[in-house]
Amino acid sequence: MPKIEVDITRCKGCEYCMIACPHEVIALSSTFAPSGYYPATMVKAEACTGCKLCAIVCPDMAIEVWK
Amino acid sequence: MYQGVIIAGFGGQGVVSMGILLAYSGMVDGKNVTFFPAYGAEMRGGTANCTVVVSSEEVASPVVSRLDTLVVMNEPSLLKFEPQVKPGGRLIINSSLVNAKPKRTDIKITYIPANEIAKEVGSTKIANMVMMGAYAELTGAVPIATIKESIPKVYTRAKKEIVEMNYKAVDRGAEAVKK
Amino acid sequence: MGERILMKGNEAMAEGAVRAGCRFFAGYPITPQNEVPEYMSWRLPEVGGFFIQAESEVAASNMLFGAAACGVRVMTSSSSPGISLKQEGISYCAGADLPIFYADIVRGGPGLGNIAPSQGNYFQATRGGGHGDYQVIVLAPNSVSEMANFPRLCYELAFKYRVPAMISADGILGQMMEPIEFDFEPIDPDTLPKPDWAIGDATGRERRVVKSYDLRVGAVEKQNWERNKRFEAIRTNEVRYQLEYEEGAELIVAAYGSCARVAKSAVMMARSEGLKVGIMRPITLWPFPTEVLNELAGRVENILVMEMNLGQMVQDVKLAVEGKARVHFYGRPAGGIPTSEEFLQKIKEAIKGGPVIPIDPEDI
Amino acid sequence: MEKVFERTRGLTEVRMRYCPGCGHGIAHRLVGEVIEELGVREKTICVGPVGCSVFADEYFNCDAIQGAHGRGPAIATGIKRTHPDLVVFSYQGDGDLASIGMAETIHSASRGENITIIFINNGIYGMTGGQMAPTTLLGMWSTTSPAGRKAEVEGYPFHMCELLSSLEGATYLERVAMNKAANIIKARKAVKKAFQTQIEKKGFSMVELLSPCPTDWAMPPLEALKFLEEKMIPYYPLGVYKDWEEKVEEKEPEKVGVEK
Repeated sequence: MPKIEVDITRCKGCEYCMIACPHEVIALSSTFAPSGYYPATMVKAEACTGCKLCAIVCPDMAIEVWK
Repeated sequence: MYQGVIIAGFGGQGVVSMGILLAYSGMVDGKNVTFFPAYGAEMRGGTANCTVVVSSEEVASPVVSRLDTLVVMNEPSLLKFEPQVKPGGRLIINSSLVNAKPKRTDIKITYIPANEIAKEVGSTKIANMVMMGAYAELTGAVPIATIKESIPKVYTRAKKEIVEMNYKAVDRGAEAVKK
Repeated sequence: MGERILMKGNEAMAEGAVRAGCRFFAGYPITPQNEVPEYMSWRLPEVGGFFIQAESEVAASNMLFGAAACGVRVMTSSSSPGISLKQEGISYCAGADLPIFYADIVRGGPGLGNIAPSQGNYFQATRGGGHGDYQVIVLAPNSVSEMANFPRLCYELAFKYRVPAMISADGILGQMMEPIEFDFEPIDPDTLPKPDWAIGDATGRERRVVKSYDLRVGAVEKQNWERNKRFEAIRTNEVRYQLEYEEGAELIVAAYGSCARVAKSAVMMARSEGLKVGIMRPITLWPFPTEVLNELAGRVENILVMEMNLGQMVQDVKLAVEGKARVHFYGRPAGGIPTSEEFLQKIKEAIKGGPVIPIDPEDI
Repeated sequence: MEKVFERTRGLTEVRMRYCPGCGHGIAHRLVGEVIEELGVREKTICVGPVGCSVFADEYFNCDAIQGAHGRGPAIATGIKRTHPDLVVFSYQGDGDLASIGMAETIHSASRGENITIIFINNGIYGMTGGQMAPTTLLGMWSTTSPAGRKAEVEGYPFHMCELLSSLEGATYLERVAMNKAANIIKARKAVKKAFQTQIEKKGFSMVELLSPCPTDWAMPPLEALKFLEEKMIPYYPLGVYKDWEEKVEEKEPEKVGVEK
């Protein structure tokens, strides 16, 4: 099943990936990362198609995609 | 042997190239030499001059304030530099273009109608070579033969017939001041 | 080597740089140094080098920065106002520990001033010149031969210590012609070892970064201390000067560059009149020949500094002398070319203990 | 399962210190991916600017030099002239490229210097804290145009692609935006084309990337994307402004004068 991995040490919670995702797979976590940001996280993992759009818009190279 | 010389005239009279030829000839003759031109804005103001030192000793200052010899190619140069000739020094005047008379009585003065002589040789452009010959003959600073030897080396782009004409002009300049 | 050739100072320096391995020149026209870029524009392509006339002095010095970072032997030249503009790139090179060679054919200032010979940039040269805590090795030739041969020394020292090195001359030295001989064989830079700090093709090695900037706490201070060690080594090892007629001298004249030529004539005239005068010519303005002056000051009562400025090197002389001798000054700023007769008069005033009377501006 | 998107080797492992939502990170990734894809990473030199991306030398995984404000093209010239086989790119912001470095930019373009410029246009001075840039929009607030930029006071913004397109030496110029995935994919193609222009020795190439600056625009990242789309793109039209591959169509000469 396709999935994304978010490196929470890189993610700064800008939400670009959230609006780039066509299937609302991503939301911000409700817990802080050590950096102090709320990192992106998969909330509807089953909807992920591995389309990479989230990674393409990510300014911090925090997302890697598996398919 | 030490000769501190200023050569002065209009831009285009070959004042600077005469200075370089003198310095080059001095070098070929085994002397120490310096050549220092007035440069830049002055060059565009219509007057040109350069200072040449030829010496058998080391040349310290390339700037000479008390001249052994002054070569003037035009009138403004006479007015400007005449006071700098040292007592007993020499003043060589291109009488073709200088009407004013020098005021000094404590120096040796020679008049050469350089433009007329040059015209006879073939071109008024080589009046500087006439002066060169006269200077060499009068001061003995460099042998005439060395000057001739140096001409094609300094004016590397000059055609053979021009070089020949320069030789002639140097000779005529020397003859004109022979006693 | 061997053959004596008659060359103009600016051209001799350019040829000397090419023979010393210079392969990149970026410049911008300004009198009285135009012969340098003109010469380089045809000479560098002959040896596979690159000449570029930049859009400004600022750009030229930054082009130099780029090429120097690759380990190339680079050069630029300019005159006073142009050197001020080039200080940006020079300071970056100093901050990135890059060896560069440049020449200031000093003209009268401040501002646009005039194009006459001057030594008004002594402070600028010997105090680094740009912003920040750095030094530049400053060589002051006094002949066309030295103009021709000092570029090699500049490259040697600049690469050895990874600091900028410069020639400080003026319009007399730039424009005058003298017979010269090169005292070294031409250097092919391709045969020199490639520096281990140069950027370029990174195949098979760790990547390298050339920079002058570091925001980590203490990083730039540490780098400054490291650089200072090299400055200390230069002060210890690279002082150059020429001392003549010092035996039994009662007065020492200190002068550099073209001014030292005029001063030497005056000293020779003084000696022929029986005055016991010697002359000390700093060849490196930085590092300054402090020790020799200090030692001389213990032997003579009077030191006369002659400069073509309002009194700049005289400050270094006073620091060196530490009060052991009376230091006099005579100068002509912004294109006032002193004569040897004028200097002789000042020698006579100084040898009696002074005062040395400055020129009356009405007499200029 | 295989990894279909991973961090490029064109960038180092260093975590970037840009603000949340800053466009520099995206631009860095595009350049990193392109030099890796083209197989030139070890022959590439990054000329770093002054501005927020002053630390570019830490992020790009290639040799780098960090230079003075605005002088990137001059530094790149010095490197490229002496080492024509290296790939040299100057990474610059709008203050760097279009203000203090305008002369260097225009002259390197006019010389047809075979270098690539990655030009980040976010209409603001970022590192110094939000002062007016040469590309700040009319009416836009900045700390040094507190009443909003007025043409009669601060002058008009520069359109760099349009300006440089008049120069014969500039061979590839494109303006792209980093506001959404589709545009970022186009931006990547533009960056690649720019590097190819250099590798094929075609001359001066520049990609202008319109980029969000949420911090100095004083808005949350998603609003910044909206601002970019609604305010910046209309003022700075996207597209190719110069392309050496595009053949100029030979038009029938227009009839002029009077037929008798």
